[in-house]
Amino acid sequence: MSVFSTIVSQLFNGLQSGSIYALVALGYSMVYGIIMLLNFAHGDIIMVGAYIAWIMMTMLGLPPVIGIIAAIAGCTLLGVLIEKAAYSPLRKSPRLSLLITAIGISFFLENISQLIMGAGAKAMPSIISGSNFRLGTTEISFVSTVTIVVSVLSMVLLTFLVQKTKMGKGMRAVSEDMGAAQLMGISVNKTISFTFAVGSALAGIGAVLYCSAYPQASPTMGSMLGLKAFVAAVLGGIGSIPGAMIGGFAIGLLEALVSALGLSVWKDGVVFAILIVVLLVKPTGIMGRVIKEKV
Amino acid sequence: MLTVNDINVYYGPIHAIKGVSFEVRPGEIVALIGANGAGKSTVLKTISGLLRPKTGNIVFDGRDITKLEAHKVVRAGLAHVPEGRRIFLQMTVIENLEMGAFTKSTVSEEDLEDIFTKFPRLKERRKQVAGTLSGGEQQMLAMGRALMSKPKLMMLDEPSMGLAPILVEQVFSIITELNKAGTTILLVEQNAGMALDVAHRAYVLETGNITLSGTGEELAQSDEIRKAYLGG
Amino acid sequence: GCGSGGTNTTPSASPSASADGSASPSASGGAANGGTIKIGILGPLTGEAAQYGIAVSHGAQLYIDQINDAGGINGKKIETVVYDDKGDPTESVNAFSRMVDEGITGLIGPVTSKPTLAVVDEALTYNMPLITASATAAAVTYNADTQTVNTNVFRTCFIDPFQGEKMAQFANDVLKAKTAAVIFQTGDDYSVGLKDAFVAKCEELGINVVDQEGYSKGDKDFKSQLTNINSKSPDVVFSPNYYEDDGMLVTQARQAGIKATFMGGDGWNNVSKYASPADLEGSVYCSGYASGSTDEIKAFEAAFTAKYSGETPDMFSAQAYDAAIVLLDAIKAAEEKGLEAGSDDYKAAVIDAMKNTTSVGLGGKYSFDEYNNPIKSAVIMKLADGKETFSQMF
Amino acid sequence: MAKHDPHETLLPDRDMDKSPAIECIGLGIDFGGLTAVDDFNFTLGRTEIAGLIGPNGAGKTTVFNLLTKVYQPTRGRMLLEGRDTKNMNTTQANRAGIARTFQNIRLFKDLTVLDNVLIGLHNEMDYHLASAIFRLPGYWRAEKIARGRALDLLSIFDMADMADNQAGSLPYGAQRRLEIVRALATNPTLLLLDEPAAGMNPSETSELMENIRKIRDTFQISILLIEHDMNLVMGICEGIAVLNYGKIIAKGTPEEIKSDPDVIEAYLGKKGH
Amino acid sequence: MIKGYKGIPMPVRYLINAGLFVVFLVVVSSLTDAKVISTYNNKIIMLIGINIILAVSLNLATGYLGQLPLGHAGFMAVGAYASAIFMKAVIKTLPLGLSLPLGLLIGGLVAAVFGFIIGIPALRLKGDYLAIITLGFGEIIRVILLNIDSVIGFKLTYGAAGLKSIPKTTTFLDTFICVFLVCFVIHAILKSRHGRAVLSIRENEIAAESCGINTTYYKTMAFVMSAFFAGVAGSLYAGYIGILDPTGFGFMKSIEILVMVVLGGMGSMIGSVISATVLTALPEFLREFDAYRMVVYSLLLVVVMIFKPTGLMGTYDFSLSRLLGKPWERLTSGGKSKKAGDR
Ligand SMILES: Nc1ncnc2c1ncn2[C@@H]1O[C@H](COP(=O)(O)OP(=O)(O)OP(=O)(O)O)[C@@H](O)[C@H]1O
Ligand SMILES: Nc1ncnc2c1ncn2[C@@H]1O[C@H](COP(=O)(O)OP(=O)(O)OP(=O)(O)O)[C@@H](O)[C@H]1O
Ligand SMILES: CC(C)C[C@H](N)C(=O)O
Ligand SMILES: [Mg+2]
Ligand SMILES: [Mg+2]
Repeated sequence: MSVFSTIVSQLFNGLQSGSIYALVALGYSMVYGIIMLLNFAHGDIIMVGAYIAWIMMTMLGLPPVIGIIAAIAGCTLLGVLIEKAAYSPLRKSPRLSLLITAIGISFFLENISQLIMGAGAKAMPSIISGSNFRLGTTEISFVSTVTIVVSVLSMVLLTFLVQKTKMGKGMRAVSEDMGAAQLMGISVNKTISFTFAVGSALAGIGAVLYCSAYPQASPTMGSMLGLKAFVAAVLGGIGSIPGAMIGGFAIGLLEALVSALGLSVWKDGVVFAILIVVLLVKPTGIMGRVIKEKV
Repeated sequence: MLTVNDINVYYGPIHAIKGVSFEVRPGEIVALIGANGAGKSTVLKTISGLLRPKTGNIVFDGRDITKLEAHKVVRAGLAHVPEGRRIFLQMTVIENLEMGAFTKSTVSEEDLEDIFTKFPRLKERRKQVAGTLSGGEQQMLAMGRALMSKPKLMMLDEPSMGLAPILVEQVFSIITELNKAGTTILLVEQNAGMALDVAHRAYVLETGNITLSGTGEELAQSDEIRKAYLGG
Repeated sequence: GCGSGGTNTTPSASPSASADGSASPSASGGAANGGTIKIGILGPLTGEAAQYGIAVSHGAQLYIDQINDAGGINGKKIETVVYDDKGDPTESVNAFSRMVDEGITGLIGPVTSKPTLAVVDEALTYNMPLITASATAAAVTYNADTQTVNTNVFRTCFIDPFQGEKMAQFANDVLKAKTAAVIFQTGDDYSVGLKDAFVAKCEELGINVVDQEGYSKGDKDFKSQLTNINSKSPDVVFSPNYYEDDGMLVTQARQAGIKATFMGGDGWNNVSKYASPADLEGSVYCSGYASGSTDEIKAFEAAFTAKYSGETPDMFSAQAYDAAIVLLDAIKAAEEKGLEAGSDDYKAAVIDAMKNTTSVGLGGKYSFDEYNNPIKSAVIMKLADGKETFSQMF
Repeated sequence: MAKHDPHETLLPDRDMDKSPAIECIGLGIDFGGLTAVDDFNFTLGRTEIAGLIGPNGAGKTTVFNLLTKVYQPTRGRMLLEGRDTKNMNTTQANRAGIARTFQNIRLFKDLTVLDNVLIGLHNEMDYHLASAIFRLPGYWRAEKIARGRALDLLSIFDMADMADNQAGSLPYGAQRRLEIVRALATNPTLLLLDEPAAGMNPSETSELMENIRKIRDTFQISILLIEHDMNLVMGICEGIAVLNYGKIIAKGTPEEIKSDPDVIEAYLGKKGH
Repeated sequence: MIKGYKGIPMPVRYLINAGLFVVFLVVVSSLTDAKVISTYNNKIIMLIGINIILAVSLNLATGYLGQLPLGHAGFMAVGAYASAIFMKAVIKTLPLGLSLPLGLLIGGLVAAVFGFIIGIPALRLKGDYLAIITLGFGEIIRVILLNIDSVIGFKLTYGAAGLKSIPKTTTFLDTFICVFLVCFVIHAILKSRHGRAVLSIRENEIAAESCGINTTYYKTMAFVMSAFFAGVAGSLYAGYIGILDPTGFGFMKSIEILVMVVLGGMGSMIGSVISATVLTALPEFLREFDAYRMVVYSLLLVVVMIFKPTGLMGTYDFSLSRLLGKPWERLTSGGKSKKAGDR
């Protein structure tokens, strides 16, 4: 294998995992943006999505398309449900209580999935299939390409949604001041539900892409993914959509780079070190806006 | 246009509003005055749906809005400029104004221009992030934003607070103008002198109860009021 | 429930027969006197290692139920106390202490090495017979700092160095490999232990280890590491990890273009469920247990599947089954001596019996070496047509 | 430097033998493109009460932020009792003698009224961490003195009986007064009050006026205040500076300011006050 | 007019506190000796003690300073390793009476040094960014411990395999002496000008600065102290469990401690104590439930937060003086107060 094609494949490796991180990071970012909650349960929603796809395809023997749709729909529903049941009663409570609730939900999802689905991993049938193609001398994986394309498309759509639609404006207003937003005629509940729906739908897409790349579903699969994606969101500037993208890709590429250099042992350490350096230089992340407090 | 019927409002165990009733007729300016902590802001918040009364009811424009959620109250044509302004600090001036027109399908340029002629200062600062505006600028923005929804009834909570004298005058003349152009106004003021000046009628709120009411002039003449609220 | 006096009438005694226990006339604090003998089963039933813990507890419970169904030992039923340790040393020690309170006379577990090391320390103070089915770290039975053997601790699994050396030898003797690469999970002592032993042995044998790649717990993406390995074109790739990761690794390796033979340790058992037959074809691993190879094993597998609604047992269940055999045989020996259950003598007798065990388990006849590790030869398993088949003893 | 003219001070004939409490020379600050304060020359003598007025957004609060070092000036210098404050931060500025209140009240809301004042007295106590941990006599002594002092300060505003209340639960007016007490506790030579009468009704305001005078007289400190209530400003300020668009457009006595056409045009409005 | 320190005078309060503490120690010790409290229960009680120190120390940074550090387990890890290495080295040479306190101190100090190194940059950030940066540091500590097994040539930390055969020196008695000392020190500081400075930063940093409080200094102080006590807890833990494993000090452990703090009520020491006790004991009570245990636990977390969002105790803090103040007054003034009433 030539050095060049090694580099190209490493780049693709990084982009593929990066785009999954980015998708998940977007969900984190959106939820954080609106209710200032580090939604620790977000990674676990992906896990549930993966199991839904598995049940559809393996237990019920349905075609992948159904699996995909069911996973996305299921995640969306779950996200909204969690918000309604666990987060909305805490609208006026201290933020840390909300955080602890999210942690509780995360534990709950992991353990209940284990009870229902068993502790071991379930092998996923292939969801997206297609033949690899060549770019010059390098073989490029079809799944990687699909993953990258789908992620980028989702992000473009999301950007449009937030910046151009009324719902998007409502989201910004609610995120700043719920009371004032209501006085503008914005339904806070609807807006927050909508945000969770979108964020969780992204998690659903993430689940599908993740399982195509790494075909297993297990109860704890979401926690590490969630943490990494969360780091990505912060690195990019939490609350910012392009930030989440940049953060996700940055972490994906960084991990690929570190592993490629044979330092994979230190991968997590390096990721966090970079995060720290970035935050120290730019305390709100790469794309984060500085919020000035007027005295 | 607005009838408040014997409402009781609680903050947890605190009984903040104890059976308040009053009404605002179409085309009026009604002032609600009272000392610190009398419950003026609470009344406004209850009307606009941010708080729920335990008992009593509120009728706006012939419709019972007691149980209506805040965002629906706005859609019914009632705007509330809250205490402490509550503008969107991280949005620019223009974005704040656009937010005011959220219930409208589009933001009309005319309306914007209209606001800018009322408050030229806002035009100068249109691209500035609202959080860095001075206190007075923020107050103008809050009023401007509420006007963007073209309300039938506008409730103002201490609009003159922190404003320069010249602006206080301006704000009150804007209030009168608005009223002349057909907007009904419910005004809460600490600056009782000015408020009674422009108001057709006024109510005095003391620790959760309405203790006095009458036309603006009547109250301005009243000894009690002079002593308690006009400083002399 | 069943009578207290050692009547062996109810064939279908419930698995963890706490109801039976309470029927015994003695106080609950008392050890296995009266009609029951209490045994602890400890391992992660929740959390990241839950699948191993559940496999172990199922395997052990299966044998104990079979014994109970056959009338128990010396007319006494075996009652199990099963606790979850989440794979966490603190939890494990707590749960163990509680089991001691509840009067166990022996422990099967813990499952993962770190909690086991912590529990072993405790067990020593009670001289509690302990047998683990899966904790592979060498230090579990032997304290290198004090150079003492933990006399009360046994296991039915291979120790880490053993398998690493075995596979290096196999690569040399059978596969005739000249170059090798390793991919392992950093921070996991099973994985690291096997890797270290493999690499050391390779050096001794003159196999050139061209690349060692690590990954972290929870990683699912190994492409970068595999791309690196691919660029060095080794003859064999040693992957001393557990089957879920191995499946993912092999799949991604083939995507990355690696054609080399994959080798692994006993963690590979069950790998065939997690990768395609084509990708796995030709891979080899060493194991203490060859699925479907003997009648006993077939019977075990059938019984397991019947009891646990269709689940197929893995290596851990099998080794736990064996651990239960070894422990119960030893208890039987102690019972036959007529010792008072739970007494220090009783425990000593159990330990003694284990030390000199001649039990026959699924993995063959057991005996323990000076370090209380099982002496049994490794089975080499080969992946062919998507099946894990017995290849040879090595 | 060259621009500075000592004769520009307010009420120059008072206390001129000593160095003034504060002296600003060509002070200015930009926010991005916006010049919030520019060429600010201003001197305040000891024990003067002066007012800073001007339209909304003129830069008054920004001046306070410059004086207290919340912002570092882009240009110019500031002398506090003759000492250049160049490298100070907010903390040091306070220790050097500047205390303030805030336009948007910034109390320690969840703490008691007494604790709020005790925090103001932080630097008046000097026992070490070790004395606190081991509860040495020094600790008890200092705490006792501080409590007494805090209660004394509170009684200036008749607030001693509220000492145990949570600061955030006080009525608005009381919160404003507490902020003043807290500022006083830091033992300043210069007290800056940002709209102390905001949200108070006329009778409360006149009471506040009395208190401000009383503070000056008791503590012999200088006071600079921002206020839009002309009754208060004209009632107690000995000198007034008017700011517009970041620049001083007029300085003088209340009488002079009241009749200054520029001030009427920009700030007071035709009605006058 | 102002209650403050009226009521029970200082030395008496101290005596009562110390007395209650000694009674507690004696009762538990003798119950243990009499086997009324089993070894198992004793172990749980010790673990409760360790967790109390962790929760109370984190509460210093979270509840009192108002920051949200997510790397508390990192400090615990550093302290645990430092003291474990020390104890392993000296256990044979130094008498326990000397090595044990030294070990605890070393654990605390090393953690404090890390707290300082991490605090200086981290405290420049605010709110969630501080949370994340401390999370990062915590993870880095874990990764380092995981990947180095020797330090400058000495085989010290044993990397992934974990540090084994640590002398199990921690006893019920020294755990609770530490609990008592930590609680007392934190309480004493909070009631001093230093503590009020810390609280003022939580309440409003800008206002604190303009009251002449050196916010950087006090932030760092609180943060370093919090790390120090976490290190002490780590040392106790090392001597309790006998084996250290880097993966046990990850992000989840930090979260576990945070849960204790928030559930107990931020800024309430008694809250931290109670919730550390409950959250340590609860999973033990739930042991019978096997795999359902964690489901129950997680649901309880959510339910408590929904119904008591400010935590079990809110910001309420237990005060002996408040509790006993009235009876004491009656006791001491006896007839006098009656006379006052007559008039
Ligand atoms: N969120 C709250 N929680 C508890 N009590 C509250 C809350 N908001 C207001 N109160 C109490 O309710 C009463 C009425 O308050 P409100 O803000 O309506 O008074 P106001 O007349 O608007 O006073 P101001 O002139 O200060 O604005 C006061 O006693 C106040 O302390
Ligand atoms: N941090 C900042 N960044 C950008 N602009 C700022 C900042 N702080 C203040 N400004 C701007 O500087 C100008 C002066 O503000 P300042 O708050 O000093 O006004 P003010 O005179 O106190 O007004 P008011 O009487 O309304 O309080 C305003 O236009 C404001 O928008
Ligand atoms: C069950 C297995 C994952 C345990 C592993 N052999 C260990 O020693 O940690
Ligand atoms: Mg109000
Ligand atoms: Mg201002």
